[in-house]
Amino acid sequence: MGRYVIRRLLQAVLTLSVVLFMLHYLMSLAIQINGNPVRTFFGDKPVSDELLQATMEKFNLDDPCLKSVGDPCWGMFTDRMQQWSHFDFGTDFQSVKIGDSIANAIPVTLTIFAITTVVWALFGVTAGVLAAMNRGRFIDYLVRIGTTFTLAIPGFLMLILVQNIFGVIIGNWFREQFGRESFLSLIFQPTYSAKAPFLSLVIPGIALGVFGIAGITRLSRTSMLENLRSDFVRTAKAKGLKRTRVTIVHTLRNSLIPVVTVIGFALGDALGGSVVLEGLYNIPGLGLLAFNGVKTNDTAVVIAVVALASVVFMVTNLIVDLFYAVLDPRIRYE
Amino acid sequence: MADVKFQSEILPELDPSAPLLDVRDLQVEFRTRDGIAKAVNGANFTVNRGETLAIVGESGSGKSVTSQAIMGILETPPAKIAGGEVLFHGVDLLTLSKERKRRVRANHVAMVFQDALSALNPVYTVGFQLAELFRKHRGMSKAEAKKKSLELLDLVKIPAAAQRINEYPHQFSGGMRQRVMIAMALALDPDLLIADEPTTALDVTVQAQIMRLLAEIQAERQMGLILITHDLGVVADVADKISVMYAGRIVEQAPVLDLFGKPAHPYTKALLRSIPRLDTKGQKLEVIEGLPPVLTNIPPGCAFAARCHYAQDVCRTDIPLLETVAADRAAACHFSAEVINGE
Amino acid sequence: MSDVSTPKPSKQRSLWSDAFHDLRKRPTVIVSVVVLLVVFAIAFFPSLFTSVDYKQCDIALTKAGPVSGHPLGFDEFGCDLYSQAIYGAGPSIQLALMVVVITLLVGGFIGVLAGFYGRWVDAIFSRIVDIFSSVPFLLGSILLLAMFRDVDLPLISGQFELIIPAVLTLALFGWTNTMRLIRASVMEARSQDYVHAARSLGAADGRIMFRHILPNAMAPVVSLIPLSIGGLISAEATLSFLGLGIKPPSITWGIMISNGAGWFTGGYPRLLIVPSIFLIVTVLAFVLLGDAIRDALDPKLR
Amino acid sequence: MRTKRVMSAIAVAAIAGLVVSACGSGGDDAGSGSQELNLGLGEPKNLVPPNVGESEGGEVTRLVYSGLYTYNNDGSLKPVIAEGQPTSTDNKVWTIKLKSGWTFQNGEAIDANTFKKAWDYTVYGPNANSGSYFFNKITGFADTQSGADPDGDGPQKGAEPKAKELSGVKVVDPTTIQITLDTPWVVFPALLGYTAFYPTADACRAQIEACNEAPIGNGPFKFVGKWEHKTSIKLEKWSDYKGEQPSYQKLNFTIFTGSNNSQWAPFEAGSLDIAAPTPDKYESAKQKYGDRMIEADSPSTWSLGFPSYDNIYKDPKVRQAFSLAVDRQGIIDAIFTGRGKPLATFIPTMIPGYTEGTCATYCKTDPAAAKALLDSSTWPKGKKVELWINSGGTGEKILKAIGDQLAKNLGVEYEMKNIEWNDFLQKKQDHKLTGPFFTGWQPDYADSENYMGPLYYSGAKDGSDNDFGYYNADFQKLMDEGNAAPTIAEAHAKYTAAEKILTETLPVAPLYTGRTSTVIGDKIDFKSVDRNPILGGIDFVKIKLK
Repeated sequence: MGRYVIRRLLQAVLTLSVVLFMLHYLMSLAIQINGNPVRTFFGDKPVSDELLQATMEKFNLDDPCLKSVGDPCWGMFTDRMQQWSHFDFGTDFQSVKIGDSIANAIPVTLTIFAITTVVWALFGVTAGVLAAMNRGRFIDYLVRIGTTFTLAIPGFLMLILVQNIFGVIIGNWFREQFGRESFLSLIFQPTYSAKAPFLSLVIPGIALGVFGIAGITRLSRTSMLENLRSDFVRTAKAKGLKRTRVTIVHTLRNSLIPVVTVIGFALGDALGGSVVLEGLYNIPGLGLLAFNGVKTNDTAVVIAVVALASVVFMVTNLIVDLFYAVLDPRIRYE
Repeated sequence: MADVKFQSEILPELDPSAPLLDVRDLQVEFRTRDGIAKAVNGANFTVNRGETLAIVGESGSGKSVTSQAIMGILETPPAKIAGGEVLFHGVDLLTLSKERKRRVRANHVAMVFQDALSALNPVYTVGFQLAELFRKHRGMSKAEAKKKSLELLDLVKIPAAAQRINEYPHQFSGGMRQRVMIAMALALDPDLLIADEPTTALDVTVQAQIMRLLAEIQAERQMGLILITHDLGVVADVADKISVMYAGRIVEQAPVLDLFGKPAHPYTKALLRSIPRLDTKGQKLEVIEGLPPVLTNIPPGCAFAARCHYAQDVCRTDIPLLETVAADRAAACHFSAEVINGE
Repeated sequence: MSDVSTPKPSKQRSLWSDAFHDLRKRPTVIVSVVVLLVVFAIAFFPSLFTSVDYKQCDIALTKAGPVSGHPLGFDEFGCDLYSQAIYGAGPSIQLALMVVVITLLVGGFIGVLAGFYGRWVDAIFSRIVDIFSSVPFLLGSILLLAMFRDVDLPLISGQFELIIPAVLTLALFGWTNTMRLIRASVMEARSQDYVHAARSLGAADGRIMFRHILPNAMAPVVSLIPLSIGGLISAEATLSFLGLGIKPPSITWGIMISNGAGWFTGGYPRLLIVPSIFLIVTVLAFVLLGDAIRDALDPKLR
Repeated sequence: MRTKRVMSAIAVAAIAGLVVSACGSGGDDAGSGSQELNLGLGEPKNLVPPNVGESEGGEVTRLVYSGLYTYNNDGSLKPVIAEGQPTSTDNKVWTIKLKSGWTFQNGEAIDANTFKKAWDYTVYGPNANSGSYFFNKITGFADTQSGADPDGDGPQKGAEPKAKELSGVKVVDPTTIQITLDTPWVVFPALLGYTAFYPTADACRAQIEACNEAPIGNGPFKFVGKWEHKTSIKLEKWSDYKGEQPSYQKLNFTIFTGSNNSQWAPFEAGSLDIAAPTPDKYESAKQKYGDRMIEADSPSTWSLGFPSYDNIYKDPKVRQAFSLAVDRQGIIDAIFTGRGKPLATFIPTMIPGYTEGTCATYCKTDPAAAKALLDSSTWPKGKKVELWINSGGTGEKILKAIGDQLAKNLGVEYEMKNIEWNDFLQKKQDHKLTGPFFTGWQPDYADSENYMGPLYYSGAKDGSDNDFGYYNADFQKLMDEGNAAPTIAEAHAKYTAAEKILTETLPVAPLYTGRTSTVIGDKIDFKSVDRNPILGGIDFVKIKLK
């Protein structure tokens, strides 16, 4: 196990360094093609060369390699990595420490993801299990139709509708009925509110959860179905165990194994969804940070955030794999 | 031991004088896309205390479905019990409520499955799966249950049971796993044990050990034992009587020696010919030509007619009934007399 | 013992033909196939469905309701909503098909190589897959397209010029899935008897891989094709919504939704609902078809 | 500030001119009647006056800092720290008297010297302040700038500036400042209300970056804590303020960096009390909040710019044809639900120097005339029109609508070139835009000169130093004469004559002026809301909470 973890971590470090370099290269290429981003600082007023130069120096964008398209800018890369090794992630175009921006954004995004995961685990898995247990009956059809529709409605469209319907229409009704500070009013908000940071994230988090819930539900259902049909469940029944025990102890536990893996991957997809979600709800999380960074060509921000995302993604998957071994004793990582 | 159980509140209406298990005209259907498949089409047999019945037949002949119907663990739907009775000491198990059926399982009737690797839950230790029975049915504490489980593992002759009890099924060899299955089935002292192809997945040497173990335990506890198999050779030594199943029906029923000596049904005869035997070395093994009928579309008349050397026109129109052909034996063939007498 | 007597029918052939027979009978399949045929016809021959030029807009008709010849009325620019929706199908469908073909070819080829040769070939490709999959699909696509949204691609022009960047980006992050699936099934197939047989008959690696193994390893991927086309259409709409996809005056459902979203609660819900219905029905048809194929190929999961 | 920062307003606020800065909202804790006003805001770029260059930064700066003057609703100067209006006998040397007793929030006193030090800092080249631009007509400005690029091949360190101080600014006594211009300019005082002329404390300039995060102001409000980037800015009443004090205690800005319309939804949810509905929500907003909606024309103008440097667009007939082909009212009705005003001048109504109908000939819709003009021009038949814009915002919709009309009325095909703001700026300045582009202008000071001089006046005969490549000798001459005129009235007459030349030659086709519709939440005393058409926003200091 220990050796396996070390091997995986080494692989992750290798992957991460390639990802980092690719990001660096792509961002440099974007600057080489699109022009130096510091130009935007001055609006469309004429800027003296020296002013431009001073600003570029300030943001470490004065390397001449940024002028020749295709240059990998090795120097900049090694400088940045050296800086990173001291846990210094540089500053963004507003001279704000990127480390601080990320530190502020992480709890927000994590909150969303926690809610999303809870939605998947609670609603997704439950719906899948219920459908499997009632295969061919009304609940099963309901769940299957429901998941089909959530698959067919693009995420951003759903988010728009959720924002308008739950945040505005229903939310306003609650606010009229119970006042603006009431629990329901705070939950049904159309945008993130710094006053109620957790409550205003509940609906967006659920909406993001609905984004990937179909996969979880369907997997839970097929996995349950497979196990319900399995020999060991038949054995459990032959042992005269109660239905609830057969379902929960002997079927659900086994069925969760593949679901856990998929939740790991789905969280990665949700990161993409969070770019749309955070933009729409004005949530100061990692997705918005990255997207705004890309829009302004703020290299340092983009590289830091995406690298973080991929670290989180890889670590999540490692944890999922290890958890897999806990859930399924047949798996031994050597 | 049996007397104690007769006062158990699970089945107060038991009739101790009735046979341990009496299956009468059991019919099981499956609803499939292609229509209704008659998996069991009127099965009749009895098992008494201390007796071993072997049910023999090809896969798909309905033996496993019969055993699961007795256990009450058929999935309904798609399965449906279309008729018949399963009398356990005179009580029809089929008419019991779900809850009572559940409590009959393991307490009175237990089952050993074919592939122990898949029949044991891979994610729990062997100890957990054994102890579960004592804890849930007998309300024992963890420690007590573990002690009882260890005793059981010793009983089925698993070496170093104290260590192995904390291992997972995949860490056991095939034979050892099957012993665990048997231990589990015996845990609550059932009156009837059904072993569904208990040795199919095992090596020949291990097969013998497991059969011996089953026979020993059965003798010691005076249980009824139903052995389900497609392999006549396996049961020759342990069974008292044999029922042969074909396409959902019992086609022949006889004490083991009679059946081996003089089969009364052409299908039995063909089965016997396809067993490799030490004394007939060098002789070509026979293969039964053709396929068993599709269960959704069983032809009128004898289901075996299409593959039968003896078949006449009558076989294709009239279903032969299971009729007594000699003392203690019955066969369902229009020409059983000819068959029993050879040619 | 029945095993002794019954010759086993070729598993794959019966799998595919069973699946086909099974599919033909299902109403959802019939409905989705009909819908998809219509959608494809719309995407490739839009002029069959409308004679109105979608680029012919009269601002004076802004958001006007249906009139004769314009059954769905006009959008905010006074363009005919129906012809916009018809012409909006093309780019999405073309993009989705192109991405699927590329991911199948690239992912399939690499997956077969990695699965067949194993060892270092597999190790190298698996690391590459790690790299691509460590940046989530949609996030990666959004970032990459945003970075290079202004870049003119050389050598390509016309309609394709507009969708190629999105195609390449989505394919870049999409092939890993196909590769993983194919790799897994090739690994399974590699050790099977018919492969050994072919090998003992002296077949070359290439022939074994692509003539013997690949057709058998395709099943899990095939059922995913309609689903991923549906997913890609959604993804394209998302990118258009973010302003990263096709640009006006070319039209896609995503752009229509993006333009219409605000008017939903602003008094003209039609501007959002019309393109949404086109989009949802199309994706739904793909999802249903994909489900049906998966069920047919793997009946026990029904 | 002379930034054509309207474009950045599109990029950031994207409500294309309809909302300039009125994006505040009164937060009100239910029932508590708390003295707190919550406003929405885009993320500012900078909060130190010498460097503030866009509307978001300007909005906060004007609350935290006070300058010599601010603007009355008619565009005239309203003294704040200054005592009376600036005076001059020759329009070249201007004298400003100061009130005494004003201090910064850290206790530093404010006198004439404070301003001199602040302005010297602002203009000094190496300090790289975007506000330095506004001082370029003051004597000695050139000496404070770094020399030309030594090797002329792009960004390199220039020579050290000759002077550290602006020689045209003199402290006569602690309450008197004298400013000397290179040449007489009657309009000059109009600049003095702009944030670039606001004072900064010594302590602020000593640590300018820290001061950007937690400004040391001298205005009616002071910072609570720091600028929480992309999250919030919290202000509270500064009770030692010598000027007009707000009647409430706290003002919080929630910063919106997400999608552009995200302020209207929170307003509807009650967490914002002032907001502008997006165009698509305008009609429902008007129905629901009609009596609490303030509608006013904005001083920003929006135009279709032409690349006069491009051979195809060199012919004024092409530009005239394009201008005549556009249905301005149609666009306003469709995209902005009628909120806006077609522009038939280069100067909007509320700006001093406005003259009605200067562009009556070409700033209207006349498809037939347009087609005829195009046919008689040098326009290459079959040429596809490339329309350029920075991506992300309502401007894209406008440009598409324009494209549709060019297609309909002139029979030309068009293609949208939506590119990133950065790229757009660069290409525009490098004269690499190959077709008409969308352009906006928000005034830096309230005078008609500001709508022409900075945009179309050129120092080079080929117009290479303005974005349009526009040069017209008569226009240049009239502008010069206007600048040198002895009175404002005479200056405006000259400017109007110059404007007439623009309306014939059309460096841009004027399109419309925006109209803001701001809804005031019910926790605010509606009568207290005062909207300044020059600053384009609501005076938050005057707002009274119920």
